[in-house]
Amino acid sequence: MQNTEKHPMKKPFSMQLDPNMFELATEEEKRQQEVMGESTTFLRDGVKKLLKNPLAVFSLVVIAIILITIVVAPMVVPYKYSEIISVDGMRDRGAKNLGPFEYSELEQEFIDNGGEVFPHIFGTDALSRDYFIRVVYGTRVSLGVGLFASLIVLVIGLLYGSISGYVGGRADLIMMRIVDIIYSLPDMLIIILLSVVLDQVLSDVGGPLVNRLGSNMISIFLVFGLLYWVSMARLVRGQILSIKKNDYVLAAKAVGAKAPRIIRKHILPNSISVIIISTALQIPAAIFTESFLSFVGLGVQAPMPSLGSLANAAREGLQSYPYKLLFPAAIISLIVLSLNLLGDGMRDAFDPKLRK
Amino acid sequence: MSEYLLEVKDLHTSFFTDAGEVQAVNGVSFNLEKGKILGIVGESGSGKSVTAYSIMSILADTGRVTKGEIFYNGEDVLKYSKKQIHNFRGKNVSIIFQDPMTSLNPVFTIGNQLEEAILLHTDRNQKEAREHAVKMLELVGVNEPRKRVKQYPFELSGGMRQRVMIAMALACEPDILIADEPTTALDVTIQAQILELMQELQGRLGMSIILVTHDLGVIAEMCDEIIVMYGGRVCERGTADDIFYNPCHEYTKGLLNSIPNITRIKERLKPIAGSPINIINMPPGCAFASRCDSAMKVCLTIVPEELTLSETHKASCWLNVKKMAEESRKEDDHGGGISG
Amino acid sequence: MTMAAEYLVEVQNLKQYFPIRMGLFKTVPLKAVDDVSFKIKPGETLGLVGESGCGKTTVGRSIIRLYEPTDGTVLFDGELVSKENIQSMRRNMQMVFQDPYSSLNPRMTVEDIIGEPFDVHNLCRTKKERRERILSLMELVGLNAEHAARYAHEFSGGQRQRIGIARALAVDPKFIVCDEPVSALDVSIQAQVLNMFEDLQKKLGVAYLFIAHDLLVVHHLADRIAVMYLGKIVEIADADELNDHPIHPYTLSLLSAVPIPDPIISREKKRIILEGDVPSPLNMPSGCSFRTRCRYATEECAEKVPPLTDRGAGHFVACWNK
Amino acid sequence: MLRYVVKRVGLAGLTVLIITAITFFTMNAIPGGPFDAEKAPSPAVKAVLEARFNLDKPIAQQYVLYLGNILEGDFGVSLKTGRDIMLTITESFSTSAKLGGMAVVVALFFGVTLGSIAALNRNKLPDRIIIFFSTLATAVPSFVLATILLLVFSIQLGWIQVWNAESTNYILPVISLSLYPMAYITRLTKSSMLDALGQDYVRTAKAKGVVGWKIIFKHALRNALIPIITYVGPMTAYILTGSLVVETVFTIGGLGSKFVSGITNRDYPMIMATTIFLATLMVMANLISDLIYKLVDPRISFD
Amino acid sequence: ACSNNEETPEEPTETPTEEPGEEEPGEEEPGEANPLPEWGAYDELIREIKSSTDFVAREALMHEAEDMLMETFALVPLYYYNDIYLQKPEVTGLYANPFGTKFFMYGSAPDNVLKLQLASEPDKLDPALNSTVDGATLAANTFIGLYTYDDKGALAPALAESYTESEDGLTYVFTLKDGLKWSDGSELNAKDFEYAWKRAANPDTGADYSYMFNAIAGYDDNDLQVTASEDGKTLTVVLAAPTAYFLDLVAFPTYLPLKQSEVEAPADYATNPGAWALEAGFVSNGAYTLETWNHNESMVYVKNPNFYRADEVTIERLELMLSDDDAAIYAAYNSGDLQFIDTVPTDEIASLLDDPEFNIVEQLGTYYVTFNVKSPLFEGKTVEQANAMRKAIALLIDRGYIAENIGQTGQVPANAFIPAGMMDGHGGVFKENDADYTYPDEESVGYFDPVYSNASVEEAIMLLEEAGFTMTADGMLDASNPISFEYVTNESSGHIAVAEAIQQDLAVVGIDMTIKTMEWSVFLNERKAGNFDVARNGWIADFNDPINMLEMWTSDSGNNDAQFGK
Ligand SMILES: Nc1ncnc2c1ncn2[C@@H]1O[C@H](COP(=O)(O)OP(=O)(O)OP(=O)(O)O)[C@@H](O)[C@H]1O
Ligand SMILES: Nc1ncnc2c1ncn2[C@@H]1O[C@H](COP(=O)(O)OP(=O)(O)OP(=O)(O)O)[C@@H](O)[C@H]1O
Ligand SMILES: [Mg+2]
Ligand SMILES: [Mg+2]
Repeated sequence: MQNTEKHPMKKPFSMQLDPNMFELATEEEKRQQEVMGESTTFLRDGVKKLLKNPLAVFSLVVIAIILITIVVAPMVVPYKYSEIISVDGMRDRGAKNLGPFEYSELEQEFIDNGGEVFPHIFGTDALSRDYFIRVVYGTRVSLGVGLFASLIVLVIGLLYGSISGYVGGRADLIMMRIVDIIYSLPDMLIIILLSVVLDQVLSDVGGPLVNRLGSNMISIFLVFGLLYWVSMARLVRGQILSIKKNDYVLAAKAVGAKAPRIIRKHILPNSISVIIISTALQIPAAIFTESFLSFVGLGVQAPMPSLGSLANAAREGLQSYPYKLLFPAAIISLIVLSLNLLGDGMRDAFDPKLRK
Repeated sequence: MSEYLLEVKDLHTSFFTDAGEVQAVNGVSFNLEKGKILGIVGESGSGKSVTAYSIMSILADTGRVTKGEIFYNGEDVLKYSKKQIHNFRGKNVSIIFQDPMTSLNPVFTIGNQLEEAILLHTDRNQKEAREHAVKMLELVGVNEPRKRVKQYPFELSGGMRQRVMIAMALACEPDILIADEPTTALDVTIQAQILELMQELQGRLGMSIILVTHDLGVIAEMCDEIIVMYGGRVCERGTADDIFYNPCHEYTKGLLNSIPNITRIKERLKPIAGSPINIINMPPGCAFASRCDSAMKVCLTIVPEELTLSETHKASCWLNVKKMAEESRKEDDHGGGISG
Repeated sequence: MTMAAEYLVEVQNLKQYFPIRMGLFKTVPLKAVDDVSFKIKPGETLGLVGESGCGKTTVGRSIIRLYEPTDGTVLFDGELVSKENIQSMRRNMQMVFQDPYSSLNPRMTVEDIIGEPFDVHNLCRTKKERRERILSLMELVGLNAEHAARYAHEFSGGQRQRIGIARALAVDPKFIVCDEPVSALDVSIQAQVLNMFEDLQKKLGVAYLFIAHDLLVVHHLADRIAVMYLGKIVEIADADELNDHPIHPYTLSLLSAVPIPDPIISREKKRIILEGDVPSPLNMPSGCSFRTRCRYATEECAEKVPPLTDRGAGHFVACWNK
Repeated sequence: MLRYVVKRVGLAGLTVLIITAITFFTMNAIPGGPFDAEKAPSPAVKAVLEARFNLDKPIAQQYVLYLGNILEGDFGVSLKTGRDIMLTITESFSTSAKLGGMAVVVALFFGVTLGSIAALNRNKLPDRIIIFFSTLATAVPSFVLATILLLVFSIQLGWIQVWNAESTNYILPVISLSLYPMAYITRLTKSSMLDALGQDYVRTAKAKGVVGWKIIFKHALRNALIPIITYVGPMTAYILTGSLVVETVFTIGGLGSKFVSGITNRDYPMIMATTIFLATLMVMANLISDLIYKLVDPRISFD
Repeated sequence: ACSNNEETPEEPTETPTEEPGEEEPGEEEPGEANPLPEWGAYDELIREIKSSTDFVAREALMHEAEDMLMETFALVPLYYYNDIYLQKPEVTGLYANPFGTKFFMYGSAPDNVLKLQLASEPDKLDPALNSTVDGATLAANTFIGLYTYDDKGALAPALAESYTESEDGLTYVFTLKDGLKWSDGSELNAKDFEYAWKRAANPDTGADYSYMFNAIAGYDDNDLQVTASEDGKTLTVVLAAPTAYFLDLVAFPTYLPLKQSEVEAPADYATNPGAWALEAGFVSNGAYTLETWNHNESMVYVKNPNFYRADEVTIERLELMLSDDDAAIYAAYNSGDLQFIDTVPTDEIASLLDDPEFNIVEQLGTYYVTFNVKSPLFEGKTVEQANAMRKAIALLIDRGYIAENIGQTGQVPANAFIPAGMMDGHGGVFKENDADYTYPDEESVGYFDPVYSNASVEEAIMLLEEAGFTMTADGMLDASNPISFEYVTNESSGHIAVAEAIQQDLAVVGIDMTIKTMEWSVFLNERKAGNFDVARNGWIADFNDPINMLEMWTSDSGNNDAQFGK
């Protein structure tokens, strides 16, 4: 209202406009104003968001490097993880506990005579085995343990959680009580008890696969799965309960969709990102559990290395060869760190709860 | 000394988000007289709340006033120090939010939350503050206020909580009360209670109210002056009668035609076409142009200036300019005829 | 050989109690809907208004069997709706939801959302047929067919509600429960959707149970209006009759409380302000449930539940005193 | 409230009973017995020992006998050392609890502080640094961490004695015990703090004119604490019951190693007692954290 | 009798290869042609040795027994044990005996305080109940018996002033020194020995080592022929058979004296015989008494003024770190918090070999590998073929590599089960070629040449062919007759390393060996029950006589892991 006082009506300014401008705009012209943004999907949107998070990108890069290394290294490095180094077909007794890129006397001699010896990038261990390849295999094993264990957790947790969440009522109540009980079990006891029991059972029933992997490793998978599925089950149940509350589930029911379709089409797609992320975050937990078991002495089957067992073994030579602890420990930390940061980033980017 | 309690001049507020700058408020100006109720209506996302929050400086972290001035009693609020701002909030201006369910802290008692403001802005001690809190609750019509101060928000009904919010806002007798959709979350019968209460209190305490709402009915009942916002800009302003009986902006007209009216209840509604604009891709011209049936080419390219239509009534629409131009041409012709 | 029944939907003594768990073994019934009866003719719109939590949504959901009713029957086209035939009934009864945001699955494209009924009932023999029918539905509700492959979150509220309506229409229902379909929308958009409901009714002859808390909206759309309070219908009448001659004290105050977007009228209007809040449905007052807020309440009200009685011309009221 | 507690305690009793049954039967299912040794004792001696500890009876009967003894307050003696189990547990628990108590306090204090700082500086440098390092801290296996601490502070720097007969230095154990939960609490605090800061009531407080820090400490933090309590309850129980790793590396006579040695020795009464003890503690921690929950969040009601 | 699974009697089917009635040897499933060596002769031989009165003949018999054992090659000796410890230069005068027991009291340390580590928490401090090496050390420093070891590791009289041995070598009469006291100042006499021995031998006490008394007459009837004279001055012992090593036994911890009133003081004495020595402050008679005991953390011993040689005890205080984490122990040693440690992390050994602080002492014991003679591995072979097969495997192992790279402390590669250095019972060393006996491999004094060479590999290949395996031209097992088996060991890096080395050695001829690690208790159980093909094994002698290592292989022995005669 103050305008009125200060500037008396500016009639002339409108006059200066082209009269054509006062023609009605066409629908076409109007529509140009109202462009709908580029079609985006949750996935594309999330990925974009993820790539903006420097910590997540760092993690992706680290994980990629580690993955490439463990795939490529065994093809490039001529040593086997269980092989005691021999030079020219002769077992090399002096090749133990070499430092990174060191050669043993025999090897040096061989090189001096024109032979070629692949360098020991991380040195060798007390049994004269190439430490780099052992760390690479250890990483494979640890990641494998992590992956499989998480899958087991996923499968059990998903089944249990979805039944409990979807059926609801008394069944849910009882199933959740069972979960509570398992939650209150002292997990260290269970880990040890189970790994011993399972080891026993598995070696009794075990076939060739069990033998190859070592029943210890399989029992690690199982222990982990049997122990940690509870939190996955809780998560899945929570997800289902919250998604069930959404009207689109009711709408699907109203349209006549039955439970399997509702689960497949509505509940799963909407909880999957959260579930996948949590599953991914189980990997570090599994790697940790494996390394703890190695500490207690229940780790993977020798001579197969795992990062945990390598790190634990390295404690034996802590003061003489600290780098032997460093390599596996750093890789565990890098993997776990990256997976955690990546998981956090993915959660931020994909969790529908956090976006609007 | 200004004649207005509050003057907002050319306010621009933006949010800086991942998706880019969101210009939520785009040059809003208005004045608030003492003892009046100013209504702000507009579509969801038109920047009503952001305007209100800008005045209180309670924007989210990503938000910033990029341009403009806000004068309270002639002082520019935007130039206040932190301490002055803390004093200004709650003491001179208070606000009630839309959702009484979430606006109260769930873990503190009603009394505690009421006292907090009182202790902050007055020199009452704890005991006096408690007394005052009880008095305020009584004022807003909460029964058994002495019992209520010991209760937690979740133990109260929605209407009751909104009363508590009002009591809290009024506890330090502010000059201005901003009510951001105070009744949207409430049932009609409860809404009536609250509106009645606000009217009564306003009359009794003589404060000014900025009432933000999208409910034209509420506006019609409560407000002396009305601003209609669209796409972060004011598109029309005037008294209730101006707006309801002589709307001069196509959006306002459309809005009025969209609601079922008690008088022409079974008539077919005349909705506004299209959907609300996306503030991230603001078009160059009038924000409403793409939905406007009478949009002209100019509307798509140039933002219309505000045109004064009467002492109380202004609108920003090219149609008015066109009409005025046609009228003045006629007048010129006519006048020419007379003089000639 | 079914004769077209006079009423499309007949709700008789519908009760919906929710067991509320108190501790591990004890449950208390929450009487969300308590003995509700009404009828809807083919092509008719019955409006249902009432305060939040009074059971409107529950009535709607019980009718189309999203909840298994505690008691009472629903007849559709003269046929009893039961667990067994509900699957086929769902081709005749549909629902539109209040919240256009949570009622569309964010991980499905518009095409899949609208096509879901086709998939569930195997209505389309070929992919092409399915697509064509989806596109025509989209056109029917005024959606741009180019956007069929987009996800729901890319649309505005009004457009989303259209998607929801298209989904409900996919099975060619004769009856749609509209549960506050416009409450979440902006006024300007609300009108588009309301008009659409009207047009569809004209074109397809569907009947609506139109639930809303905005009396103006209900009034605009409905032929008859039922007013609910705490799980019970307290008044039911022709829309205009109810507007002009409300009888129940609750209806009276409800009507007076509606803000009228007309300064002159609203300045003259006298509001009847109700005291207090709606009681908790877990702790209902004896007798007439409205008596705690009613200025005409007598002792009789505390003792007996007032029955819904005919006051002539299809105007039913449940009140001892009026 | 009292009824609730009584009910929960009853439920807890049942839980513990089930857990004892699970433990009892699994531990008996594992091969190996308490009297196996590299050099086997004579059969006569073994028979005497097994008879002494009822191990010659059917398993179900053993279980019943065991429960009966517990009801009389007799947890038995360790099969390995002959020491009274109750005594062993209380002694080592007091050590674990002392160490664990310090670790919990440290973890909570630093975790909440750092988490709040990160939340208040969201996406700025302090936030990224805190989050990076707290994630890193959760990425080092505890035995590696403990070993490295020992290597650096005791051997390289020589600041802290590795071992002393008279007094145990708790600095390094507390650090290695508290780092993981601290980092976890930091991250948890950050996210719940962010959540709380975004709530409407914080805006209300701001609008009232409440000063910045008071908003954080009064309004946001208290609400942000709620998810932290859920974590801290069981975490405290875990920490108080000792950590094998820390006890092993720093030579501390806590409960954690008792537990593991009990299992490896097949010291059945020891396994049972520690299980009961740990399960009880866990259940109690949950109960207490639920009660604290109620203190912090009045919305929680007990029926 | 074999003792496995006795505590889980209702689950005999758990271990599938087992027959319930294993008490009677020879009850085999018919048809299963397992090449089992006839073992009755061995049992008979051991019985003969144990009742033999002629020590020279006895030695011959023992050689015969070892020959029988080694002929089967079910025991593959790898190396002889030795014992290592680290000791700071400022600490001197500590010594050990060949069984790993350490004696601290006559040494010297700064301030007369010795800070040391032996092991983690000891199980039992009651010497009669102890069965561990570190427990024996604790017992030897807190108690003193009739005999003990001197700083050269040789037997020396302690509380015994003198002894007489009867003509037939069956009766020993010990005379005690005068003025002996318990740490509480009370008198100590022969009755305390009589009490302690009878108690330890009584199965009701439940002492693991009660069989150490089986040399004494009356052991089997629980009526030990030990009597103290009325005045407590002398102790008369009647043996079941002449026992050359009886004085060794007398120095063994189980033979230490105990004070009856103290032992029987606790209320639950009957059910918990060790109850009296569960906490610090119990009465003993050795150089030290236990002052404080922080479980799993530390123990502090102080000098016992009533010790019979108290004046000579120089170290007044022992502070023990109770830990078994090698890394932490080594750290404590390096940072000066400990002056003596009994374990050294294996990977650090290499850097310590030339260090004067690093001590290696001989120990009587053998690290070996046991074949389960009943393993399906030998199905369809004759006894000779099975023996050849096992011998081939024995020859394929590079013992030098294991000793040098894994043992690292100069362990001697073993080529016989009885360790070098064990006495022969009549003043000589058992493992040597002498007039009466020469070892099959005369040159290397043992059953084969322990030095790994191409020759040994070739011999192994020959043996494999003898055992009916076809070999390819390049000395690999033909694919038609693979050998694959599982090697079980407990979870310990050293044992696993040995396994890994053997795995690599056997791979040379294409034998596929997988390693299976087991938790300790499981491992013991499975090994005793015979649920394995090949298992790691080891035995440290309890006393210096070959019989200790021979009698464990009789068919009714609980330690007969190879399952001879079962
Ligand atoms: N914190 C924020 N970050 C980014 N954009 C925001 C933020 N707050 C508001 N906006 C945007 O600013 C615009 C105006 O919002 P505002 O809340 O003022 O609308 P409104 O008119 O109050 O609508 P309503 O009626 O829905 O409350 C909207 O487009 C909104 O998306
Ligand atoms: N699934 C359910 N379980 C338990 N109680 C329920 C359930 N659904 C609804 N209720 C309760 O039943 C009563 C009626 O709810 P309903 O949703 O039908 O009300 P409404 O009239 O639709 O309210 P609004 O206007 O808020 O949508 C409420 O008290 C509600 O809390
Ligand atoms: Mg708003
Ligand atoms: Mg509803």
